[in-house]
Amino acid sequence: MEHEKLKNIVEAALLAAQQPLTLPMLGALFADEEAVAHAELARAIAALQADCDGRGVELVEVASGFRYQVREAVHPWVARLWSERQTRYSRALLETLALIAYRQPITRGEIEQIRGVSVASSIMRTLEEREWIRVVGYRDVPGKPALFGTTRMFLDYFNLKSLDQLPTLAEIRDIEDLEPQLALVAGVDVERTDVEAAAGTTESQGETPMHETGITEPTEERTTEHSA
Amino acid sequence: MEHEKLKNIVEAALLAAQQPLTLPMLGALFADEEAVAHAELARAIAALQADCDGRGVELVEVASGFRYQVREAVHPWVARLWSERQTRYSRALLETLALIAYRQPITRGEIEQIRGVSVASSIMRTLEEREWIRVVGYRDVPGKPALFGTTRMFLDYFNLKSLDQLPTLAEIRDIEDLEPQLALVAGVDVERTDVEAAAGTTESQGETPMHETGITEPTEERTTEHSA
Amino acid sequence: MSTESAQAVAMSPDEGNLAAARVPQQQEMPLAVVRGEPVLQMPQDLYIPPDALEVILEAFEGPLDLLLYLIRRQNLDILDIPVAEITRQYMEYIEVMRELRLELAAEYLVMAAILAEIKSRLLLPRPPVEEGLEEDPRAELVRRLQEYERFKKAAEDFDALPRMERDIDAASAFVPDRQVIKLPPPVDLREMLLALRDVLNRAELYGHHAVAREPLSVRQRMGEVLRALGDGAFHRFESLFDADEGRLGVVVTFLSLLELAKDRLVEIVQEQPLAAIYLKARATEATE
Repeated sequence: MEHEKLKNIVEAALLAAQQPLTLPMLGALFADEEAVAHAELARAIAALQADCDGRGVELVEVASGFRYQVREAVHPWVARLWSERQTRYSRALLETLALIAYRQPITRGEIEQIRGVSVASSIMRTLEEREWIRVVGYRDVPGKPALFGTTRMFLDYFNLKSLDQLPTLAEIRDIEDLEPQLALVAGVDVERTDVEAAAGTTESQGETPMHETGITEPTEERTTEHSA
Repeated sequence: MEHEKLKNIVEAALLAAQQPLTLPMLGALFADEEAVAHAELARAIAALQADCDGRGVELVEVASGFRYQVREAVHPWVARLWSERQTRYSRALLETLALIAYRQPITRGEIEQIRGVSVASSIMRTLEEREWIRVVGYRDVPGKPALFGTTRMFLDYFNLKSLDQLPTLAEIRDIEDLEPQLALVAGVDVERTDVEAAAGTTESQGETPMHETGITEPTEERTTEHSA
Repeated sequence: MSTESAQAVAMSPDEGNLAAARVPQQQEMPLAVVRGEPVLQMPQDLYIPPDALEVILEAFEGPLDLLLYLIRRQNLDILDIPVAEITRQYMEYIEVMRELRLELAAEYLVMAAILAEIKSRLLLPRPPVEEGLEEDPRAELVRRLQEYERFKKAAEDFDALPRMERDIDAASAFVPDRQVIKLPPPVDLREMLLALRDVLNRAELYGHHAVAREPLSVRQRMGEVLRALGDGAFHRFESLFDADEGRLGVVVTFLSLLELAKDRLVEIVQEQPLAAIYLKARATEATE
């Protein structure tokens, strides 16, 4: 099939589909006798991606395939099409989701253990209803708790191709560092000195403590710490 | 607002909206201080319409506003996004097809004679609609019955270069298990199975098979053919 | 842990000294003055409206989060938690929640107990031998805090990812006709051949069928020739051959012509010896 026509079909199909399409799915649009090689489809997609330069939409690949999407740059205007739309999620939900994403398969009990609080059923329900997580199995322990994993829809929603593209999980520093401290922990006086030294250092580094920025969420403070 | 940026916003909004947008609706995307005149919007739309030349979609005005839509010319391919596989063919149809392949040119009456039962008209119609058989001539007997033969489409579907690649009738009759025969016959078919098996694998990793989302994915349906 | 014991820990003499020593730096933390007027002296850095005090609980994702907050607020290293001080501040928060009669989640009280236990172990004289082998009582808590902090950070990173609806939207175009089209079912070659075998077996039972031995390509060519003759007119014998097919193709075509003649499907005419040979189909739909 002629390249231009193929491009047109792929463009129209991607815009018509309402969900991402994979190369095999695009290939299935063609009858057996006009079969199109995946390489050809990939070329058509590359050409369509180039055509998006400087436009309001872009053609990206996410976990479940290729899709056209509104560029972030113009999204603020486009978003006015929908005056009220729930796009904020609670920290509890995001933390739960993060645990499932990085630690899958994981049980609800294991999530609660790491977070130190119980996970509301409504959170699990929301995540399942959005089809971001699903039960992938059951742990072979008493009660056979369900193991959760993330879905392709989850990756699609966050504009990701695979779990590898998730932000890297912070490293845990070696806990051995504690040991030298122990020798000093004779009494509260020593401890107090440490506290003050640490606090003093920070002030002099000119970081922005939370109380000065007026940021209300503890979350934000962590951001400061990490950007330091 | 700069013309290019305005174009991008209008394009993105029309593609994101899921319904036609009027000029006032497009105008409402801009805050008071960046208000855009309808004439400007109309110019952006005209430019976007021109950009659609030679593409798979077009920007049209309908009663309720402007919308992008899939062009008529590529619709036959795009329509396959919403296709569904019928269930398998009847034994009678397969027998009829096989007899036509092996005994062509052959009349319907001759098929009925060999099969010992009549052949439903719907079977012949189905095979003709699929373009696997066609009338190649007529027998010079009363009623001038049509003679049927197989087509190139038939060969293509089974990845055969010529009918000689099929086992002979004697081989079919004498050999209990057809497997080894078929291994000889259909080298290409094996290849095809691999492709589809690969597609199937991908799908099974996927969280949301298309049929659950309301769209039937032809690729996946094909997989069942081989697993059958 | 009972109210009494929690307060006992919070108000231990050491803690009192420490709190006093730290007063200058506690200015930004009026929460220290818990026992006074709780409502008016809520921690400013939490910006809790006096009439929405539940926010304290809501602002933290549990005791680990609260602890992290207390540690990070003072820019302390997580590996170097001053347990006594942190415990005191933690208990103050718990107290505020309690005095405001907020329903205190059990996890917060469990953490208070854990902190009290760690602190008491730190205060006890350490065994003189095997110093290096004894684990710091804080180690387990630090491990949990670190682990939780990783995912707290991960959740923040998630929140920063471009996200459908909030930062991006799918683009789609209208499709005039979304009717579902029916695709024919797939056919397995093997199934077709098995069907043929069955029909052959049945046919033999009735003694009607002779197994054909001619190459199937001849049968295929018979159909092609018939179609070529489909107009009902006479065609020159040579015109039915395609030299490009080579010798084998010529043979196949020739055999197919013989079969067609034997089957009385074509008529072969030669006016006189050595003259041109013509063929025509014996029957066509159009001419009859």
